Amino acid sequence: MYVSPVREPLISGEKSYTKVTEDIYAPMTGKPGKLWFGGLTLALIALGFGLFSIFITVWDGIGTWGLDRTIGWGWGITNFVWWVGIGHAGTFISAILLLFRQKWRTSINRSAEAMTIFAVMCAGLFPLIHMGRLPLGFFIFPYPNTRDVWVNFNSPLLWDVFAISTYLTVSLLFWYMGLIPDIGTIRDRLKEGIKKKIYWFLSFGWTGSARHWARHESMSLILAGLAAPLVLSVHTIVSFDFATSVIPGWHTTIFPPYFVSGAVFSGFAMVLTLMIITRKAINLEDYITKSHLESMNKIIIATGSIVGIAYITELFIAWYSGVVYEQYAFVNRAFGPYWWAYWIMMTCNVITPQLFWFKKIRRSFAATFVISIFVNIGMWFERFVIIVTSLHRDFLPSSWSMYSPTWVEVGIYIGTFGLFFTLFFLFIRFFPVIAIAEVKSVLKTSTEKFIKKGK
Amino acid sequence: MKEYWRSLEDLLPAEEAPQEKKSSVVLSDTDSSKNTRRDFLKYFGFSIASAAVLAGCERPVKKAIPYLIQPEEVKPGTANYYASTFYDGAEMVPILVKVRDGRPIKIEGNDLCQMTGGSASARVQASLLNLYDESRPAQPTLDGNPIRWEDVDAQLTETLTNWDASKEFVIVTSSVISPSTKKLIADFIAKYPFVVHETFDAYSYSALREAYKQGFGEAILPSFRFDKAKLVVGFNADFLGTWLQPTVFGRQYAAARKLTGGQREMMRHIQFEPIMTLTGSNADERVPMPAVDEAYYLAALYSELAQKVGLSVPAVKAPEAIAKVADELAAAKGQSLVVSGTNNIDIQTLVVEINHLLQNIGQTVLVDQPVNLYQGNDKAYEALLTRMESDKVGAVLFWETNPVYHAPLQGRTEEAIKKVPLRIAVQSQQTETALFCNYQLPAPHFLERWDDTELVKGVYTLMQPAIRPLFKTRTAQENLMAWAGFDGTYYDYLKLFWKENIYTAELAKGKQFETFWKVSLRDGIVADAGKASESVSYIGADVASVLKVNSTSQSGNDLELVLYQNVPVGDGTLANNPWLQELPEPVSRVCWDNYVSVSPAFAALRGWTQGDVVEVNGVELPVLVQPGQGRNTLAVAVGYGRSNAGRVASDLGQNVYPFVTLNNGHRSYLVPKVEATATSSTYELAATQSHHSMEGRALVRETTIAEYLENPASGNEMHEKVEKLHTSLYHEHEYKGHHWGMVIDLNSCIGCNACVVACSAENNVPVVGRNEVRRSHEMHWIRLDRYYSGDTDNPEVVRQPVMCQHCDNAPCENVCPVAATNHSSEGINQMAYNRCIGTRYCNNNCPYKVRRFNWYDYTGADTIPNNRVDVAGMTLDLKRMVLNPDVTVRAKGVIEKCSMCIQRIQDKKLTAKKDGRQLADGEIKTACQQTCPTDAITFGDMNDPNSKVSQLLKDARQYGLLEELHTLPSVVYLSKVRNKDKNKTLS
Amino acid sequence: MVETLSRSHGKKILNFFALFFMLQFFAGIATMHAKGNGPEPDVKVGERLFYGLIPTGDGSNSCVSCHTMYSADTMNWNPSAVEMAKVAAEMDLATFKEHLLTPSGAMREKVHVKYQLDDEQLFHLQGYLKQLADTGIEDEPLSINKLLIFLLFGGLMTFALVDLFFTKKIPYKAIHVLIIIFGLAFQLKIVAHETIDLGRSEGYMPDQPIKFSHKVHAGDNKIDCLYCHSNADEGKSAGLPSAGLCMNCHQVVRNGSHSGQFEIAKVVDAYENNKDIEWVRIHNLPDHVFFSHAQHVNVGKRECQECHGAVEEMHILKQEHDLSMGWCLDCHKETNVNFKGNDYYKTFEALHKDLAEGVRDSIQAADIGANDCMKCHH
Amino acid sequence: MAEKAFVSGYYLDDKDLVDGIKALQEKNIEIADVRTPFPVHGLDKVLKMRRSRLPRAGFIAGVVGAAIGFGFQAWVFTEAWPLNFGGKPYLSVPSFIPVTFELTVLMAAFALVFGFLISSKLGPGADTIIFDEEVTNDRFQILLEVKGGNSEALQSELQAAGAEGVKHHEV
Repeated sequence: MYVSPVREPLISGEKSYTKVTEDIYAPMTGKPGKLWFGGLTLALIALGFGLFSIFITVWDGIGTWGLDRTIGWGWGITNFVWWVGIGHAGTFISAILLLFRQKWRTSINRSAEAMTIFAVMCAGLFPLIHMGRLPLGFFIFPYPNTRDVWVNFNSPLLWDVFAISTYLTVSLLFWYMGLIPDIGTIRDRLKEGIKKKIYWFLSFGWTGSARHWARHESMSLILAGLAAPLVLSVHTIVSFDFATSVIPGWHTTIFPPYFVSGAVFSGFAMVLTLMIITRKAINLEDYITKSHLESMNKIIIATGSIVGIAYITELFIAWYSGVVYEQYAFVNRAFGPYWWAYWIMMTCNVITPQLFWFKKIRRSFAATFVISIFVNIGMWFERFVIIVTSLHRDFLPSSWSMYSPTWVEVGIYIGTFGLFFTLFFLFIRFFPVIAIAEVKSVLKTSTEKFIKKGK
Repeated sequence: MKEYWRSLEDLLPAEEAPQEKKSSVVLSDTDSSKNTRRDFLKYFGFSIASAAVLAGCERPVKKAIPYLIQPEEVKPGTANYYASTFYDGAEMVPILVKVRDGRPIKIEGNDLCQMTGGSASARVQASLLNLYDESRPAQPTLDGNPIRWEDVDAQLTETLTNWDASKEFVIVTSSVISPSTKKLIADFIAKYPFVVHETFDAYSYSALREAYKQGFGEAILPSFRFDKAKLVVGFNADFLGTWLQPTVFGRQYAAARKLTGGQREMMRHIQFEPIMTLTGSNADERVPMPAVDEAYYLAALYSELAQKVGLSVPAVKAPEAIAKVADELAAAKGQSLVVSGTNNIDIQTLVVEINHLLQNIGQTVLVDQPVNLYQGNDKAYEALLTRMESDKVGAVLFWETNPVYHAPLQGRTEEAIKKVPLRIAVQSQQTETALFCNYQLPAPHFLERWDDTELVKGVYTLMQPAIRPLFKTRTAQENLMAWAGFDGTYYDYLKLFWKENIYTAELAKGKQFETFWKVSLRDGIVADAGKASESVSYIGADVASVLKVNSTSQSGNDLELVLYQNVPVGDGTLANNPWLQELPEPVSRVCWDNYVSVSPAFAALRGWTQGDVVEVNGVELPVLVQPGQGRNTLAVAVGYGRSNAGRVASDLGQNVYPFVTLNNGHRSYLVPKVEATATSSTYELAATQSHHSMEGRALVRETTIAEYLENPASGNEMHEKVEKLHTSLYHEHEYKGHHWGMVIDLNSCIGCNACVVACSAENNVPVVGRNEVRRSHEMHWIRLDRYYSGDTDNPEVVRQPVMCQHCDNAPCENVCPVAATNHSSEGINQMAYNRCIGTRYCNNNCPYKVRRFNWYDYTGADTIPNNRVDVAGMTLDLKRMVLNPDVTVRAKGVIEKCSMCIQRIQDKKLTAKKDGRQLADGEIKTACQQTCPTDAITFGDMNDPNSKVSQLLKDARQYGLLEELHTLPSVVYLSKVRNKDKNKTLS
Repeated sequence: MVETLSRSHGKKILNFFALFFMLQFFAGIATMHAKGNGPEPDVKVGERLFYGLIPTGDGSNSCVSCHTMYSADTMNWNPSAVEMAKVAAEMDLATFKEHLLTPSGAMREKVHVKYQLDDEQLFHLQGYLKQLADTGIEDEPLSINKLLIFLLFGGLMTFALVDLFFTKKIPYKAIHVLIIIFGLAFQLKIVAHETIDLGRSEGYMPDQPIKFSHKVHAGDNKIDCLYCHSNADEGKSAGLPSAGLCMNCHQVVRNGSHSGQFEIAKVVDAYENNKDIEWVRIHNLPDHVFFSHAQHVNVGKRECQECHGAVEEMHILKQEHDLSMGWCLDCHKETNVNFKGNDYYKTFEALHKDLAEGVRDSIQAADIGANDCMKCHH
Repeated sequence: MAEKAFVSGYYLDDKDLVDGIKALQEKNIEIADVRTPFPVHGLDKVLKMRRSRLPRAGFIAGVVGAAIGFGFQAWVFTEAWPLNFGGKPYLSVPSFIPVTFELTVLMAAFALVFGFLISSKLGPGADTIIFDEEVTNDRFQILLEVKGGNSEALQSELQAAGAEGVKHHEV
């Protein structure tokens, strides 16, 4: 394949196929370090706290949250949208970048996809536990019943059910299918024993046959073709939760593209946050390099700018519409009681990513790490601003009210971090963090120096 | 129900347990000679007790227990209505009691009553819940120890028989409006001549009566006719909220101001007041007035008016507004009405004289039809205290009165009572006074007993029991009869009294007494036109001296403190009532507490904000900044801080009755000079509305009468504009049969909140308690939004009842994932609670924010144990008896909202179907509509072109709330009109 | 589901043991107590007599053959063992003997005449009956078939899965797949049925305190349903007849065609002594369902049997339909409204026009909103 | 007794592998399988593999999913129980699009993945044979089936075609 000579190598160091295998397999061997155990313990504690908070919510009622008659959704749905957004990076990287034949995705797609799945799992939790009657949650599925009642296909929340579950399923399939060859690799590195049996089982009997590869590639490509619109649809549908409503600040036609770019924006930021730590922690500096960083940061600039334009468009349209409710909603965002949330959002989402125009910054791991965290904070506040500040002062001033979360809501949020990191820690321990086969396939063209073993 | 009876028996001591213990459900009557007509009520028929829940998920076995002998009037599952009367010592309203399967579940006004027209105030309706109050005294006690009724009778009869005639035996009642009770007391006095009857009102109006005594020779309380007035000038009189007969006055007031049905004229209302009352907030023009200057303002007004008719009176320099009002009043002679709510003899004298000058006597002030309410005389009460202090009283019996709480008079009442050797309290609720009594004798709730009333001469109503007494209680009348050794029951006495005194040939119209009695009982009300009028003539008071004393303004820089009754709690008699405590005060929209309200200017001066706790003459109260309040006026509601009223009322607010002093012999609810200092603490008030401006949005649309007469659509121009812009991709759904709709006339609504209680009672709306209201978790299905506009020192007020608007294009319906809310074929926005999973999405998407979510288990309907949030005991078996069996009790985690009283719709439709006829317009009344004193709410079929709703929809004032959203609400508002003119403004 | 099933059954088993031990305990106390006061009956002998294990006379049936221990699914007109024991427990020995050996009433005469019991045996027998009256019968025997089947399938599937991936004993994978699919389907079916049954009770026919036969009353004697359930025409519930209403006939009719005097005597006793008759309710709707008999019987002119089945043929009343919401809705979709016969429906002008123009020939209940949520769920 | 026997030869570079295959093909030696650590581009053409039918399966499943999705929603709202939601028509097509789309994608994805697994005979516990564990590391392996005991000959052919190491396997 032709590679432009001006492109800098994606993978640094002298690499052979075996070296790649060894490098990526290395973190899975030996005893896990203290750091890993410590991290896992912390994550499990957070998860436990989250589970306790969920228990309180279900037992005592949603009254344990800070919501009220005016503000029906608060941290719960904010976190939901935020996690779903984060869950966009993985599939975006693997699907859309695959379609665009971006080779730099190979080093990061595996962990990004895993992150997607974990994030979607965290996200999916919130629509469930925010229900007043969780034990009757199965009502949202259109299953045949003796009541002859189906569901309301007009409801964006029902679309969400389909979108999120489809997204989770397809992402999971996509991710796992990509994992099969690499699990095979791991399996073949293991000595006889129960561990090998398990990996054998998980590898679905992968042999590396050219026929399989051909089908695998064909499947991956079409799956990517399907997943690409799916990624876009998921956050589009999440945005419908708001866009199809009548509440000023929600009732906005630009929500779908604005949400999707916001999602990719936050997803990439989260991937960066994690990858910068991970590459250091498990010595993958050669595989996740500055050029990866730069490519991702470029996407962050792009999506961040889209988000910024969307913010400004919202303001313009609110003014231009001449509708008092719309105008008030946006004035209230910027200068109402929740002005701080709005300006945190503006600073983190619109101003900070613009720093990536400087090459120095976008190629700096430290700077990127900081900015990526800023972006994640900003994107969380974006959802908070959209949900809470739109609701708290809507049409009738008589019903206006204020919202602040209770420890239960905070606890559940912390719990989702616990879940996310528990899964992530397990993932980096038991599965290859980088797609071995895919990296090998681009090794010749993208490596600083390719060495052939044995010759 | 079965469990309920059992638990009650457990409450009672063993020897007092009902003898019907074995038969827990069907209570048989063993003594048939004492049968009364209401006896069937003891048959708790067709009770379905769910018993023995089996292990795991298995279905419980339910028992169905039929009557042994079924009373013919009782049809299982069908409600009966019994006419009765509400009277709590203050307001009197003829009522209908809805009884389902032996349980009273709702109070409605009796529509045969000309004065109330079937309406009832919030307090009247809520009094039902006091019946099921677990804090009610249930057992006679002597010095704190349970005692049997037989022993009480034996002891007291002996005491009375061996009485030392040099001492008085005083019976202190609230105003007795029952002719038969009056006669009984007279009979009792005849038997025991040392007995003295004194009247004590919880809230005093004695200056008003005395003013009429000075002016007309008799201490009467005239009938006021606001509906006959073209101009009403109120001075510190909350006649729509608490003053005298608010339900009656509210109805008259609205009738004189309605612009529907072709009426083109509208009464004008001017209010001078130190605090923002419900009445003041409805006024066309409102002038803040220092409370200490009320006498001066009235003196000035009198002087102006007197000069106009050429009387020579000492001149009083009038404030500008008074001079203008005097001109207006002079122009409306005989068609105006001046009232004052202050218990001050000078003020009331001036008001009587002003009305006389204006020739209103006989027009809007009917002195020949005196009202029997509020007969108490503070001077007589003081005299009683003096006699008690000087050991002239040997015994005192407090008959449903609570002077220790209502008139402590700096501890004088308490000390005087302690000097009386024998102290008896007959009470249906716990009182502070009873704590000082030897005998505490429980009395039945008014829904458990017989009585009658005579409000105005010749207008009689009956009070009849709607349930057998829940506790071992006995009425005060029966106590007297037992102690005097009279035969029979009070029912017999009452009936005989009616036979001898009320049953006349004209009334009988040829009917035998028994028939007449039954008809009277059925109707609940008997009007004897023959007895209607009394003649009194004007003699005139010494106005000149009054004018002299009050000829200058008294207001300076001192802070004055106004003590007032608020609409929900009133004088505090019914304070132990969760429905009333949860009811937001209509002006401040705060519930569950009292507070000190201050003017915005004063708050700014002192740097106080809402919730700062301040100390007012030693009492610590949170601040509420109240626009429209007098600059140096502080105000606190009475009726709070009950120390012995029961579970709900305890720990609510502070008692400010101790500030009440005697002024010229009358209890004065004004403290002319107080000190207020800030403290470091804060206290969060439970307010249901935190934002008070409409933000320039066209929510409540209003105009003035002049503009309205020119263009009926004035102020509502937006409606036509919006209608023109409406287009839709979709065809509207066709409603083939009924299409229910509601019209709310904002010009009629006075914001009395009666609808809120009606709705709560009808629809089992949960009570959530103070802390939940603070968190904006209140559950009321209907609320009265109140907005201020204009000057904060004297704002204009508008209010708007908002409930589910039943939009035909309802935003909430689209978003429910499980189809729990959708549109019925009759245009109702339906909510299937049992399908709801509680995503609250519908609530978010409701532009009107009328949906309510069950945040916790408020009603005990949840399956998870030990997680109730129930501060008011609403999940107790006893209080659950008030639940309407026709409405699902909602579980934790579901959304609920106004259903347009679907159960009432279904009921009336079924009646029509059974009769094989079309449904008549007006046959179905929603609970809010039924109780509305001002008929502001009209419900009906919009598909029927002749229905009242359809007619009102043609009114140019009609508009939908947020109609620009094209939600097509089925609830339609008629814009508000103020009787205000540029040329006529006072300021 | 497995968990719930096993839990509830586990509880039952526990209950069973608890009851068993309590029985032993009380029996022990009773024995000890009786020892102080002269002769005490040998309950075991009494029980044997009752079950006919000790001969009670030539050609005589055992007591239990008529006075059964368990409820039957066809009407057994004789008083059940417990009911009878309660009566016997009240009697002194002489009365008991008289009742047993020289009975009145045709049926009893015919059967009891063959009994030959001496006084001691009677003493023991009554002793047993007294004990039975005190303790009653333990719960019905456990039915764990479904759970067993469920677990069996679970085991089979686990085996198939293990074999499919690890042991690989069965050569054809189709067999694994078939086992798993079939097992899963069957398990799902059990779960679905059990779950649906949580709220449904089709076929429910509990024992009633009085062996009242609708067949005798409504079938044989042709008493109109509305004579007793008169409220069905007027109100929401059909209502149960008061004992007073029963007495309209049973003042005179004291001898039942099947049950003799025993059952009717219970009604008379309740009426005369102010005792409640605690019927077991059969047709139950959840609390959030508001059903009006008047709407269906009076306005809709439905026959009682449409919902309640052929009651006039039932000795033991049984719930014929599942009373599920789907069942309601389906009927509403098919049932014609008496559109021209009732003036109320004049309100539906558009539909009348359709009828007149022949656009449609009938109006079904669902067309005029019978299936609106809030018609039944207020 | 072995049922089948194979000869394998491995390369360390994909180019060498392709060259080797071409060399073998010139000699009309049937290649049983080629196993590589990553997908080697162009191999499908060299091996003249049939174009995968997976896209077709995915497409059909997607169409079925769309039909089921839309059809079911339409049936529920017009036939099963037409309900009035917010004044929308019963058959409110725009509302049905998201669910239809999601079902399309879901069904297609399932078809693709399961199609892939079934056609490749892969799956949990699939009993495939690994001839050389280094294949998943860095070896590119050619497998030739031994038909009629000419193992030695095939081994030498492989060596001739540039294989780094040659081995005989029996199954």
